[in-house]
Amino acid sequence: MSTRPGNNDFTVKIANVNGTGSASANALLMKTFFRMGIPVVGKNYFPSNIQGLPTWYEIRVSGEGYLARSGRVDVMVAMNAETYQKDLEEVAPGGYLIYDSTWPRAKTLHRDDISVIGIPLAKMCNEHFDTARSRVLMKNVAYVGAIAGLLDLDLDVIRDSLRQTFAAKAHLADANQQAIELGYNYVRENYQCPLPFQAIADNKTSDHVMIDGNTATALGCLYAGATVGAWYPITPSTSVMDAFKGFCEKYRVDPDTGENNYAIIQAEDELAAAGMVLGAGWSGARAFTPTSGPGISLMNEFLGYGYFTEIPAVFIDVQRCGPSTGMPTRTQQADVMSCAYASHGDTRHVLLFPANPEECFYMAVQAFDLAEQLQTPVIMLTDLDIGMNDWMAADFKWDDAYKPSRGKVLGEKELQEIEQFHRYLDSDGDAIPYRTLPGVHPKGAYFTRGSGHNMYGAYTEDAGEYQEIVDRLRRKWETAKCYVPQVEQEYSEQYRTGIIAYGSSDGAVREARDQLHKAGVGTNYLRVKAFPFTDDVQEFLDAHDRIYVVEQNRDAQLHNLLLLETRVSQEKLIPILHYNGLPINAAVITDRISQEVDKVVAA
Amino acid sequence: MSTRPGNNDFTVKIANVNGTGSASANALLMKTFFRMGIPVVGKNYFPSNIQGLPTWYEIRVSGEGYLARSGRVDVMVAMNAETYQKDLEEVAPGGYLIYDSTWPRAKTLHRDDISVIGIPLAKMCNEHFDTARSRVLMKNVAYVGAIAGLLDLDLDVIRDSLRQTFAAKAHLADANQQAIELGYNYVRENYQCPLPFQAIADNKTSDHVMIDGNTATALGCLYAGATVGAWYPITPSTSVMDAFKGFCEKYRVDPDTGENNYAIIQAEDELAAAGMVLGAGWSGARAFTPTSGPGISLMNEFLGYGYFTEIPAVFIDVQRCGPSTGMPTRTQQADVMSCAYASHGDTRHVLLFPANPEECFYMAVQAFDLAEQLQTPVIMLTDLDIGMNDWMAADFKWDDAYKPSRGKVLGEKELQEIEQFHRYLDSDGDAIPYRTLPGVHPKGAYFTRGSGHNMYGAYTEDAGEYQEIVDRLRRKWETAKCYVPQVEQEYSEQYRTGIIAYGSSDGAVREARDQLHKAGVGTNYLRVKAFPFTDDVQEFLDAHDRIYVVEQNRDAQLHNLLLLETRVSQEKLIPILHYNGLPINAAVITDRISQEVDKVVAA
Amino acid sequence: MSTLCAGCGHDSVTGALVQAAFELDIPPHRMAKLSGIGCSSKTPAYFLRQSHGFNSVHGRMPSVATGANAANGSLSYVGVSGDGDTLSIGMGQFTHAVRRNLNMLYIIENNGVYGLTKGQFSASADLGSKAKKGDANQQPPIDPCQVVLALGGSFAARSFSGDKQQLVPLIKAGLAHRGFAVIDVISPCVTFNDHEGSTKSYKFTRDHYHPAIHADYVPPSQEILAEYDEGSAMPVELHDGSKIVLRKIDEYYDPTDRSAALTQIQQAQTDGEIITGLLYIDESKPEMQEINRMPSVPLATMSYEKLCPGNDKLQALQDRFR
Amino acid sequence: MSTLCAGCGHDSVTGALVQAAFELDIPPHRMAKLSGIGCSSKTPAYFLRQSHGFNSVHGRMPSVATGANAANGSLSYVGVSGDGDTLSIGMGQFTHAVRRNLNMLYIIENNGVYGLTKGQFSASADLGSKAKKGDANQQPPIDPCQVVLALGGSFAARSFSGDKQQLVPLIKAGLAHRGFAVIDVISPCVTFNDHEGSTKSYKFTRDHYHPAIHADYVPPSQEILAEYDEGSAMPVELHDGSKIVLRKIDEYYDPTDRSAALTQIQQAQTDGEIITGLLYIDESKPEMQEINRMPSVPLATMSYEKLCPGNDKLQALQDRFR
Ligand SMILES: Cc1ncc(C[n+]2csc(CCOP(=O)(O)OP(=O)(O)O)c2C)c(N)n1
Ligand SMILES: Cc1ncc(C[n+]2csc(CCOP(=O)(O)OP(=O)(O)O)c2C)c(N)n1
Ligand code: SF4
Ligand code: SF4
Ligand SMILES: [Mg+2]
Ligand SMILES: [Mg+2]
Repeated sequence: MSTRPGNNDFTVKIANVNGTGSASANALLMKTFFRMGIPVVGKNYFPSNIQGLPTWYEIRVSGEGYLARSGRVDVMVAMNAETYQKDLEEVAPGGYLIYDSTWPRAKTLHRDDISVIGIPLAKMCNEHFDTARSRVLMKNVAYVGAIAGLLDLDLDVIRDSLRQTFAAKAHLADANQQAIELGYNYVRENYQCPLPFQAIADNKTSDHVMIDGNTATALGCLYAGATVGAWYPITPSTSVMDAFKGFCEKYRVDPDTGENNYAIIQAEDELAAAGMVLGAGWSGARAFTPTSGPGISLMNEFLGYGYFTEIPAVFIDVQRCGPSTGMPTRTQQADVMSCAYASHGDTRHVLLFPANPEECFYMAVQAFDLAEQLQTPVIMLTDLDIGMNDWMAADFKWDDAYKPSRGKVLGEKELQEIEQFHRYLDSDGDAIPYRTLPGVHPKGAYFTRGSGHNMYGAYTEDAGEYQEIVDRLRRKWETAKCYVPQVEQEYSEQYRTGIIAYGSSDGAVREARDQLHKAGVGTNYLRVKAFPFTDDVQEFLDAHDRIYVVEQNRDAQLHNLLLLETRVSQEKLIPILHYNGLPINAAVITDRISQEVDKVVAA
Repeated sequence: MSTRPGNNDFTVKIANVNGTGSASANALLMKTFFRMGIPVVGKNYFPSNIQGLPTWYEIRVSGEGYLARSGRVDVMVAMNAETYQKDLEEVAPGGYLIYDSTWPRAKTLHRDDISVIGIPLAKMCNEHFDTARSRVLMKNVAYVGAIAGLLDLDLDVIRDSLRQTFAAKAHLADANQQAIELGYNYVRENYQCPLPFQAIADNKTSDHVMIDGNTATALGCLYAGATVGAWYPITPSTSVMDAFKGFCEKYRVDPDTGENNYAIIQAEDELAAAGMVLGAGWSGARAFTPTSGPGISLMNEFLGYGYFTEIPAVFIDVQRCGPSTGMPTRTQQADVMSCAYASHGDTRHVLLFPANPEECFYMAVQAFDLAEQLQTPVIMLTDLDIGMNDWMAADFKWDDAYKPSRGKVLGEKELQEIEQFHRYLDSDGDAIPYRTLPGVHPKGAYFTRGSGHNMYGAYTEDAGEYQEIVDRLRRKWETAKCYVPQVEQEYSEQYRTGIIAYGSSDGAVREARDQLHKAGVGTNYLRVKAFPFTDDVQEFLDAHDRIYVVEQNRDAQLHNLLLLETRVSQEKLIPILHYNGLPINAAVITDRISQEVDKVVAA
Repeated sequence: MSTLCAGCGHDSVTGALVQAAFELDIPPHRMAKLSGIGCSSKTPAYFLRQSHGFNSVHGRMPSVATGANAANGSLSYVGVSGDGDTLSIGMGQFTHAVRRNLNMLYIIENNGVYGLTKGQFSASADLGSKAKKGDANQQPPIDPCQVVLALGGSFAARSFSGDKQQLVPLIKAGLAHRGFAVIDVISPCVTFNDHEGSTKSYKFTRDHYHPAIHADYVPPSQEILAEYDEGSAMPVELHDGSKIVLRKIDEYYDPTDRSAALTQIQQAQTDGEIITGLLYIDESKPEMQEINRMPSVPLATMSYEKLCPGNDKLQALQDRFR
Repeated sequence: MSTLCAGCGHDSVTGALVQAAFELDIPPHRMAKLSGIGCSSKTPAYFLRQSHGFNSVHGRMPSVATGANAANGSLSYVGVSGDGDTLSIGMGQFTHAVRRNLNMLYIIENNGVYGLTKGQFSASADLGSKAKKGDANQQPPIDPCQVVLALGGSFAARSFSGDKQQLVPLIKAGLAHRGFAVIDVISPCVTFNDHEGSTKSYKFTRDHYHPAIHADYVPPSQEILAEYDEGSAMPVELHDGSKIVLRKIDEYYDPTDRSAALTQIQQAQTDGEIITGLLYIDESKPEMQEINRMPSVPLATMSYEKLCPGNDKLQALQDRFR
């Protein structure tokens, strides 16, 4: 289902070598579309390496506001000789390939069905810039200028951006501006500009920001009042803590004392990071640890401990492509099962599935509320696509009336008044006991242990006492269903085909539904935001004859959770799986569903 | 569904304090029944502590050969004042309670419906033995004598056992014999002997042994030719390595050189133990690590690594009561899900489910064969009940013609002949590639990595190359179905109700089926021995209207695997769950099924 | 109260802890007790019932203590661990707690074996020490005190469960010390490692016991008694104004010189001596809270208003993202 | 071939490894290369293509090497790790490999940062060393050589990726040593830790570089050349008849005295000097295979007949269970 590009509907992909400083040029290009009021998303395909390997940046300009990969490249900027052939192949018929014509192109690499635009980027930059470093960097800026010329970008917007970026260093702004003009003028002079598809200024990006999910998550943690962040660096979650640190340095340093109203601890590994957040949560701080797949595997023992001892803590899994080390710079949604039931024994964990940076922000806050209300670890699962790519998101708003839900914590006064405190008693019938914090009152003292304990918190090896606790934990799971965020639905009674998805698959599903709708195939849609599933999920399943479950893993992991945790019958659920490490695009879904619909019609 | 005791059909339970040396007395008692030709099982309920806490040993004498807990106590030997009340309550109506009448019994502790037998055990032993230690020990032996008197045990058998045990220390044999007689004579003189139910010599134990599952597992590893055992101590798996060490010292020390033809490495933790067996498996040794739940949690990362890099290794999970530290000396079958899908990303592991020590022996061997044939970690799941309790088992036999299936390993000669070796190529279409061992031939060299690799073994971040590998791994999973052990079935077309169970739940199911049959309720039975499920499982599911899945965990974990990995419809599967840490007994199953049958009949 | 074996060294350590806490008059609810898994790690269940206790997972108590301390540095933290819990499975976390100079007292009840799993050698088992069944250990021991010194830690002591005289003041000093105070307490396992041939038995320990430096804890209010003569007494001033007075038993021992202390400890090891006392102290090293400039109000109880920048700031901030 | 940054220290270490392997003439397929995760841990992918390579998970290479060595002790094992891989996540396994005296060469490509995850301080970052953005590290470094010495290890060396003259013979000595040979190679990260203020930069390392003891490897066949004069040259005989000739650059340095070596290393640390060379060697300690009395035929290739006791023995054995 590949369509032709049009105005405000095309994809530009830049092929480069990592470590050559193309990130800021690409960001400038993104920002230009955005500031022209045109919706845009940027996806970065970078290697698990620091310097010298191929890297790509893909910018999808979409007046319709589609967020997934388009699955199409209309303009390829081929800056990397090593991947030239592959990049050439990837251009959609009728598309354009820009290359640095400083050096001759290999004759063998040729296509008749696309247009090739040569620009002597290196040559021009060598002529205009002095240092080796600036020559390399300015080549990148120059291709931005060329694209500006080809797609009719607003040069004023670019100029303003540069001025803003280099506010303190006017000479850099000038140099960049010069590079822009080099590229711009060259194409304007040598090629027919603009191309048949162009950027047309619009007003669809006001009240929006460009942000990646990890930054948004960090902001959520900040606003939730999280104070203890423990972590061990791992791609693609590292920038969560980088961003959190940045925000804390800005907003959490006491102006009077210079003291830090936060603690960020770089742990020695993920086991330690997990232990730290449990220790902090037990003490009463809002604590979180961002990690990725291998970290989740290492945290298994502590996750089970947190479940059984009922300690609030927030775990953030920015999923990457597994199994094992897998492809650390590629995306997947493949940790769902291992998070849901992490750890040996009968364990189950509350999961949250934000679909975009906006939800990362709000759900991070919910994660802390849930963890404390339910007294249990909560795992928020994002992924590399959400976490590290550049998304357009509606402005984040904060309700200043928000108060953290600290759950059932007995304070000094309450403890003074009660006869005796028992940690694991279900006094309210909702299976959530009361807890106390260390240091508050002698009556609050209790002993936390991962071994068998009874409802009074005492050690036990008694079959009945033990079972009472695990049965209550199971009842607490039922309570959790009332607390977790509801699903998002688009439902019309006329359709009997449903789609279920979660997280970063959302964009592709939305686009696919539009495509299918245009092709006369109507579908309903439910997006799951949390585990355990709320009742709406069951209702949606009941209301459809066939439900496609779209996800980015090989083994149909959410599909599996649906089988296990609802009453759906297996035949109704049809997995649509995409798991090669690239973000899913709409075609995967549209093609599959329309094929099957054809089959049904043909039968 | 509690019946009355009868000849060769009763349960004796001994309540004691741990660390007081009752183990050998209890073993003597067990052995006596066994040597009299009467089937018997012994279950030990001991605390997670070394000395001073209550401990129980339960001997079920069952002419019918039932292996589960009877759920009934006919004779209670109440040697522990602290648990006296509880022990008293546990005696079945009409049963007997033996206590040490050296001290008066509390008047308040009284029951009309049982008979109480007082024996001045301490007094008699104090009179007859000199040292403090022997007085404590001989009290235990004396109650064995008393039981011998009450149940008409064969004194010659006891005498022979003692002689054999103390072959080197005649004075100990005599002292023990004397203690036996003290107890024996006291009851013979003071109480009506034998009791209405007695031990009648039989011949049902010939060609059988009394053995625990961990010893059997160790024997299996020995016979499989396992050479590297890495482990970190953890209850209830520790005795696997203890036994393996014992066997190796006996059979694996080179008589000429004194060299050890084995390596046992006590690792620093379970992560290290997992790494060691993968390193050894990669090198070509048969390697294994026994552990329990917390260890499995810690091994998650390496399990995923082994799956993705395709290294053979055997993991043995002697399951205990979870979650977290849980009750380390209580049993459960609650690690099934976490083993099946251990580690982040799309992973799945071959599991084996022995039901008793005999199968531990044979399946341990199969585990090594499977691991090498399939080039993947294999996890054998036993549990505390199988692993540490005393079971009657048919004699183990070894086929001297057995050759280890080493799977597809290219040797020196083969490597010499081939052009080039590629590690992850599916040359045979069964999704199993060839491997080579380090040190054999330069042509065999390849690079093992948990990061993305292609079929040639090279590093990749290419979407297609990566997917090729994980797709093949999924196909290998299909191949695995042809290799894993088949189910055990009892099937008759006339019944529409099936029972599925695995592992240590087998005994209770067999007994329950007999009980149900007597009550006119016919059932079929399938025992799963491995994951992935073989085709018979699907057939069995298809052939029944309702299938009870009996297991010892809260969350219905095998039931869940069936839902996920077969095409069964949910309504047909009815979990019967027992998870309080004690081994399941037949009544749990019989009561539930007959209740539901009544309901169906009533409706 | 304890469910350990009669005579277990760990129970004596419990006793010393109770006495030290009593003498220091710490309100029990201002203290937190943490441990891993093992017989030793059960200790926190046996003292100060009005303190919060945390029996974590095997070998990972330091991380929990680190998180707890980050959340609330105003409490006294006592960790009790075993040689298995600290030096085998826990080695990584232990060394990093040393490196962070986490403000807590960390007691290792060191018996050279895994008690709870029935007597396997631990990583502190000495070369040649015999197991109950006779096998001799053939790997060098990991000595937590040497590890602390090699890593640049701030407080390393060794003692013996059988010497309350020495142990109680050490515990007090450890509690008063600002930073990670490690006390390696030889604490014999009567059930699995108290036999002939074991180097962690009561007898062997008594026979080879060598106190090198005695430490007395002197509360802030109290004057140092004149009875110490200049040459051998060395007061170390603590942050709260209290003092640890070091009294040299070994004339040559200098517990403030890292290399010299290490040399002495290694020499004792070579000689088969168990050198005890406050083997090393450096009060000048900043502890974790200081390093991270943590506030005096614990993060755990800091009001949300201090933590949330509010909507206005959020709106302003987002201009960066346009 | 390498995909590291141009100028990365790790590539020089690769070069030294290639040269050492070439000079020792080890058949490549008789060598196994192992690593964890990190830029450094990619090294094994860049040399000896005809050796089996094993890029394990982060920080856990020692356990894999231990298992491999147990299965087949007849190969030469080279492990390459990073400071993060060894001293943070890998600290537990590293220390236990030292304790087992696992027979392998273990190289730490030490750059004071996590290269692959973009420049966080690692546990070997020195006190006060500055990050690229300017923050100063405030925790003491973990020095692998001190750790080896504190744990009673058998071989500790330090070198610099920029000094092939020193590094190549050290690698040869480490390969020839029977036991766990640790070489801590300062190997600057040009991308994240080569700036002013970093104590692991090329410049800082060159400026503070202090060779104390030079080691030359002399193969079994070869005579020790007379050019070393008695006082400063010290040949250490290895198990295979080869020798390591230690040449003192620092007159007072004794690489066979554990405590003295530790003292010198700590002194250098205090002085801000990077002391290098074969800092400690003890050839007398048994390595893991010896301790466990492992056979000369590798277990991995031992015939099944030698391993299976057969049915008769099984039947006899079972009498115990009746
Ligand atoms: C992850 C994990 N592995 C293993 C165990 C089993 N285990 C419990 S205590 C212990 C060793 C305890 O030794 P130590 O710390 O020396 O304490 P001690 O009992 O000697 O006082 C082990 C291995 C466990 N509880 N958890
Ligand atoms: C379990 C796990 N946690 C985190 C990571 C992410 N990670 C990869 S390399 C690395 C640090 C590497 O540092 P170092 O060992 O010093 O190597 P360098 O890159 O500096 O050479 C980290 C944290 C991982 N791969 N696995
Ligand atoms: S087994 Fe040893 S360590 Fe454990 S309680 Fe008994 S004496 Fe103490
Ligand atoms: S980031 Fe640093 S360590 Fe990694 S390759 Fe580049 S220079 Fe080397
Ligand atoms: Mg111990
Ligand atoms: Mg590094």
